[in-house]
Amino acid sequence: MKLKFSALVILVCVLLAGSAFAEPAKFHIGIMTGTVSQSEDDLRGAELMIQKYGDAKDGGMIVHITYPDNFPSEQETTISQIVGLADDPLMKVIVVNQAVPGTAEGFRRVREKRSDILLLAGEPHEDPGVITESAHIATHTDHIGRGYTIPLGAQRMGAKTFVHISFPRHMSYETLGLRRAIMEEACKDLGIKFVFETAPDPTSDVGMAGAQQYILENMPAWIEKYGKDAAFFCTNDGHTEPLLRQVAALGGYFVEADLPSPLMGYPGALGIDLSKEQGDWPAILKKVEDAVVKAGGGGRMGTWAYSWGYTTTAALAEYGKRYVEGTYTDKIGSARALKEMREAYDEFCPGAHWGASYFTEASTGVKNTKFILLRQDTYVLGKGYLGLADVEIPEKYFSIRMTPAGN
Amino acid sequence: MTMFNEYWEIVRTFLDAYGVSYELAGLIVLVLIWLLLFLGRGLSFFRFLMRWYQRLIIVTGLVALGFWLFYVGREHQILLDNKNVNGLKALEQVNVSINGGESAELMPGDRDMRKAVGPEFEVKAEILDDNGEVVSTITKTVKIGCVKNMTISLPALAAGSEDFTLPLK
Amino acid sequence: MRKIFDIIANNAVPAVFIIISAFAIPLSGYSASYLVQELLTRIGRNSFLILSLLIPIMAGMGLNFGMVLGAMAGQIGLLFICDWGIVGIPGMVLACLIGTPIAIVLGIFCGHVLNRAKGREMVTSYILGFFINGVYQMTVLYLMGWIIPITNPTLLLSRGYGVRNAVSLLGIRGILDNLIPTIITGTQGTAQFVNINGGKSFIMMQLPFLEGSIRIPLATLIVIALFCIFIVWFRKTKLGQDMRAIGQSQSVADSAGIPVNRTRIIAIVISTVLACYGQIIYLQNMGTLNTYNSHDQAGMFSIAALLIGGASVSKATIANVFAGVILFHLMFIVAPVAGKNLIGDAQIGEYFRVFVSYGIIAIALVLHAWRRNREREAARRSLRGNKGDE
Amino acid sequence: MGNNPLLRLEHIGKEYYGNRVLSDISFDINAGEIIGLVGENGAGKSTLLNILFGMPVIASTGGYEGSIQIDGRKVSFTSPNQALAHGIGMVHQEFSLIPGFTAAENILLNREVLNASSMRYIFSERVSTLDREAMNGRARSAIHTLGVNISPDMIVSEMPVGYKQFIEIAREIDRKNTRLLFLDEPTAVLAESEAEILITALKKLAASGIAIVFISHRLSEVKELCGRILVLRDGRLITDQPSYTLSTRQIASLMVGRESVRREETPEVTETVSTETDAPKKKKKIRPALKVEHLWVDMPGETVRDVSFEVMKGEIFGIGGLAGHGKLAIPNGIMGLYPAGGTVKTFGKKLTLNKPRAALGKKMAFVSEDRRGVGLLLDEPLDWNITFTAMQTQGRFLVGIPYIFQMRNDLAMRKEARKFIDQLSIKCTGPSQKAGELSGGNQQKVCLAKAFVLRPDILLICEPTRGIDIGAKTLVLDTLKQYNKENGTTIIITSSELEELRSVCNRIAIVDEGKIAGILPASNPAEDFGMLMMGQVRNEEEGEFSA
Repeated sequence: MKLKFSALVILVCVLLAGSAFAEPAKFHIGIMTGTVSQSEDDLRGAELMIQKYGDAKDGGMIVHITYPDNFPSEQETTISQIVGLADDPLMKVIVVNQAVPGTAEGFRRVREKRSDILLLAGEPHEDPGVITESAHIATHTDHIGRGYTIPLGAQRMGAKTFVHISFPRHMSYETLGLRRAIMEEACKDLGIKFVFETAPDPTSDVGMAGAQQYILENMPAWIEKYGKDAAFFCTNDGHTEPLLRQVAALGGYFVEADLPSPLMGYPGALGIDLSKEQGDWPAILKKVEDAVVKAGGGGRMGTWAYSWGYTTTAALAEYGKRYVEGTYTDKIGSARALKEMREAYDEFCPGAHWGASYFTEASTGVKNTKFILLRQDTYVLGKGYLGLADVEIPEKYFSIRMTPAGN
Repeated sequence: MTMFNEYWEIVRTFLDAYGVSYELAGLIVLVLIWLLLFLGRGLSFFRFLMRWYQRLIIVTGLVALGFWLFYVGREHQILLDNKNVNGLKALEQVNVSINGGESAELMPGDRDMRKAVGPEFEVKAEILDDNGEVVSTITKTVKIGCVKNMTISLPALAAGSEDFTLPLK
Repeated sequence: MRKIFDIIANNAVPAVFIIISAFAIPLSGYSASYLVQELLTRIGRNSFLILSLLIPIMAGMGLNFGMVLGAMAGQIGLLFICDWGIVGIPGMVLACLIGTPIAIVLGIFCGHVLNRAKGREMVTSYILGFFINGVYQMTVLYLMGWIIPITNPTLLLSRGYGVRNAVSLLGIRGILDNLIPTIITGTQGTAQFVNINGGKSFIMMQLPFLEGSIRIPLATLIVIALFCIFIVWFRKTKLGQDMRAIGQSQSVADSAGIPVNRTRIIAIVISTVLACYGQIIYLQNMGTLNTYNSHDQAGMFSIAALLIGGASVSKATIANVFAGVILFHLMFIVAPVAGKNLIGDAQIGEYFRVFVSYGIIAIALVLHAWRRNREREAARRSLRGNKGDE
Repeated sequence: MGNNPLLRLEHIGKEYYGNRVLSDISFDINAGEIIGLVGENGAGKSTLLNILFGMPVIASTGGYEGSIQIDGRKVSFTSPNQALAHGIGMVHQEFSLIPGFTAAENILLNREVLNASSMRYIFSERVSTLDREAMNGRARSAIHTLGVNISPDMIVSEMPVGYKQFIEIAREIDRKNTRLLFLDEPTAVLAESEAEILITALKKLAASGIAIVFISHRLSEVKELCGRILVLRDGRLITDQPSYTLSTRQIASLMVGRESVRREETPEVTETVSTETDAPKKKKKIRPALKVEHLWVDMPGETVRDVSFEVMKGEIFGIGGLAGHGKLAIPNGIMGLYPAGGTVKTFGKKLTLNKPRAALGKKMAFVSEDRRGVGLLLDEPLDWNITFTAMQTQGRFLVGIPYIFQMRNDLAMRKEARKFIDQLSIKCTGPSQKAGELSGGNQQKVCLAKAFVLRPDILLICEPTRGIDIGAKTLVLDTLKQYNKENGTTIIITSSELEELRSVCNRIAIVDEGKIAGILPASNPAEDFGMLMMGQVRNEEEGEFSA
């Protein structure tokens, strides 16, 4: 039903766009995202760009394709889809969000064939060193910076204890494990008690329902144990929903989710119907905020005002467009480029601000100027922005190493 | 005989790199021989001998091939260093290329890295003066063997010293 | 009449694919040179893996997921050469040398297990693949860098043990494909290629009617051709003859004194070793080793391609392999865009691809079962005497 | 060799789990001799062959008694390969040929001629390629020895059945050291002319010094080919004498046993012959209860190809024959349990085949030979078992409104069950006992009860007494007789025990090789039936037996 509806909306948009862009675009921007079932926000970002610049089919600028739902195993399809975009002679920019495995190789092949195409990767799954060998710029959520800003946000909200909920599989991921280590260190520096709690992995035999049940049942005990001034953080999207519900009901703080967005957890946890507001982020935020305040969580629960995936798709495409049109002329990797990327992100997030920094390889200390880390200011529902975007991350956190899993 | 020595050298670096003692390596070879004998059971003596013999040759050949591939296919990181060492002053500007690849431009105090494949490589350094004119060009073939990384001190190389890998002896 | 029907029925699966492709290709709007290029790449990439399935099928072990074990062995070989920094052709050959004994051991293990599960090889080997996958993941995630010496920091997780999720294989990327650089080009595109190869010489052919240009992975194709020759030769050997005999009737082969179990194990070992090489060739083309997933679909996709090429559980030829690679991957290339252009929504394209591709695999299996039933019926009809023809 | 015979058996005996199948078998075979070995099913022929051929089944069931000597030296084989090494070849009853292979490939299976290969030491001889030329040459000469003309390149699956048999034999001949050849039913699948060629070929082989043991049910062939004939019955060697001293009829009676002779002598039986042969003639005016025309049934291992017969109302009709010749397929096919074709009419109305429900709807009931698999719901109580089919097909034992809401009528079910338990004296604790807990004989009675509940017009019963002790046997058979008498039900019994059929049936049809060999009144002497089973009628005495 929902699918049909959105298809209809798009059809109307396309028709409108077709009439609006009577003169064919001089160049094309290819956007590859996941599908609704994998990453809806990414896809909505692409739809926004189609609305804005038109579908290439109707003389517009945007060519939108999707990568397979089963992307870890179907790398071949991802690669050939990306290379297929370069088959269009007008193609000048290719944006892949999220840059699933295979993107680096797809980009390499595009480069071999068409060195004139600007290649941009959002949220790469491949290692920074690997993806930036072929992509011109990659943007990633700032897992290092957020390792510091999330505890900082907790502190600013008034928390005394920081509870990190995860499980061994996630902790063996480089980014998640490293962020945990940084959080632990940051808590120590900020004078907050750091606690690690294990919850079942939803992909294990207990399943999603079992994992969520576990959170629901354990929250009262945790609140009891750590007090009402404890901030909770979990790495799994499935855990987020029950966690939010219990935080709203029982007390405690929630700074932001692992992948923060007003849509992350809140609609499910508080039963908010957002079908009318689709794509209108300020309206979504307003509605979520009202619901949270009504549920008694005002001032204690935060999020990013705009979805990361949505903004990334749009911002990278916008950046690419400006680059090709010559608005942005600086060499990629320069200090200006960082600023310009931040501008492109801010463009789609009126009201919110983004902090951006380059990625530093922990083992060698080398700064990678093609890999940009971004974090949005945390918006506390019922209270306002925390002003975390412009916080300078102390240098020491960049050299923290990941600690072995589970302890 | 030199051939043999060279191989022994490779094997030794390999064993050393992984901290495998020579006794253990010998034991592994014995086990391999036993395995060959074991596989040949139930055959007449002549055929058994032939099989044993030929299999031994094949397996030895494959192992030797493996070591040889390791030797010729290894990629080394060559760090090019233009800093003051042992009283030698860093060069004003030097353009260095390895095996005719993309050249690196080094100012005093710079360090850059290039990759080379195989047991030896050719380093070509163009030494420039203040005006950007090429003063001299040094071309040298360096034996690196199986060592993974090597740092070349360009001032030492320019001075014509035979001992130009860092740390200097 | 019946004969024509038989021909269609026996080739139903490829026929369905050809028909769907015939609709999808114009819909996708891809240029001919892109399609040909992609297909050539995929032939080079996948056919070796699929060819490794032929020998167990010959030995009557059905479509077999034992090859997944070989793929894992190949990946372990690649991890080692990445760690040591061996690049180029020596790197690939060394990876094969390291992978071979691992593949042999896994193959022997798999063979023993399958000998205990005769007649249910497909499912057993599928599950066995999961089991070995667990062992593989444990090895790679915990033992490597801890017990097994891996030292390269670009390979290891920064915690000191365990291999990263994605390992870049730049050292051997495309090394076989570009060993003998060959390009077919139309009027355009020549200049770019000259640029890429950095002045190195390459074989170039010019076809005036072609738009754009196509790189041919000539060396890979030569290796695959050699492999095909190997299979043809192998069929002529005593061992191949024994496998064919076992494939048709185990009991008869057994009573003739052919060591059935041993021969079956040999078939699996050959298959895993070849799959090991196949995976190395596959990954040198892909350029990235997805440490925990690359082997996942190797078995499934190879089997699907083989079925689509018109093979059956008991009979598969080299021609089936190539027909399968072309048809299956053509579908994979054109279906997403064709779906998108047909319906107008990008994600519908992806669903369309999944629906069409996997739907057709399902149809292939159903048609295959149906065909086997028909064959059985036909065999029975001969028993029924002249009165039984109705 | 000296004076020693090629093969000498001394006091061979064998027991399977306390069940004696062979006792005290002794005979010699000399080089170049052809010996015929005949006996009914279960006479012990296959066990003897298994012993001689070193089949693992013998060793795993406790070995055998007595000794086997080859060339005067005692041997004991534990695997067929050892027997092969001693020059004993065997052509099995089932083809052991690979269908997709050519004649040459099959003849030289695992003895292929190989090209020398440089890699044979590294791996093994198995990586050498095949020398097709040489293989075809050898195959051709082996086939030639048999006096037939088959191309070595012909694919076995495309051959007529007869050819396959020749290929099997050629394979044994090609073995260089073969001195003794066992042929198990080699002519069963051959056309007459092919059989003749084979017999000629075998004679030629024997002349070259190979001893042959020929096992067949075709007595005329045995008599024509063999110099000596051995008859086995119930695990004993009944006779060992030159073939010219025996007539086929004598051989048949030796095989079937003594009682048949007794029957022939008793005069009362001849009386019954006249009355019972008259009976069907009278009834021919009314429509037959069951008329079967050109029936084929595809039942694995029991295929029948073309069967036609008629059964009169109220008759007890027997179907006999050797195992594997198709007798079981006839009732199973009529009831629709296996794919079947042809026409079957019950009381003049055509029956839809391949639909068990259609047969049940025509008031036919079936008692399967597979009691535990098809016949009974082992985990359900007796009343359930007895009334289940009736409930399902006839809607009995139900209360409520048909098609809308119906319930089991437990009371009626129990009552009915109790009635049959009494009638058939089923030994059980009551109608609620589980069927699986009963003994074989009582289970069989439950099966009968289940069929009787349907009040069938035609009752088909397969192997009613298989696996039942003697007391229960007579009881079951008497029940059938009584039921037939009281209700006038037409009963068709299929059984491998000829004596049993003769004791209850009016007429008996003998199935041989998927066809009806003949239909005789039950009162005919047993050896007539024996002759039918051995495939004699078609050749010699067709006119005499066809009724």
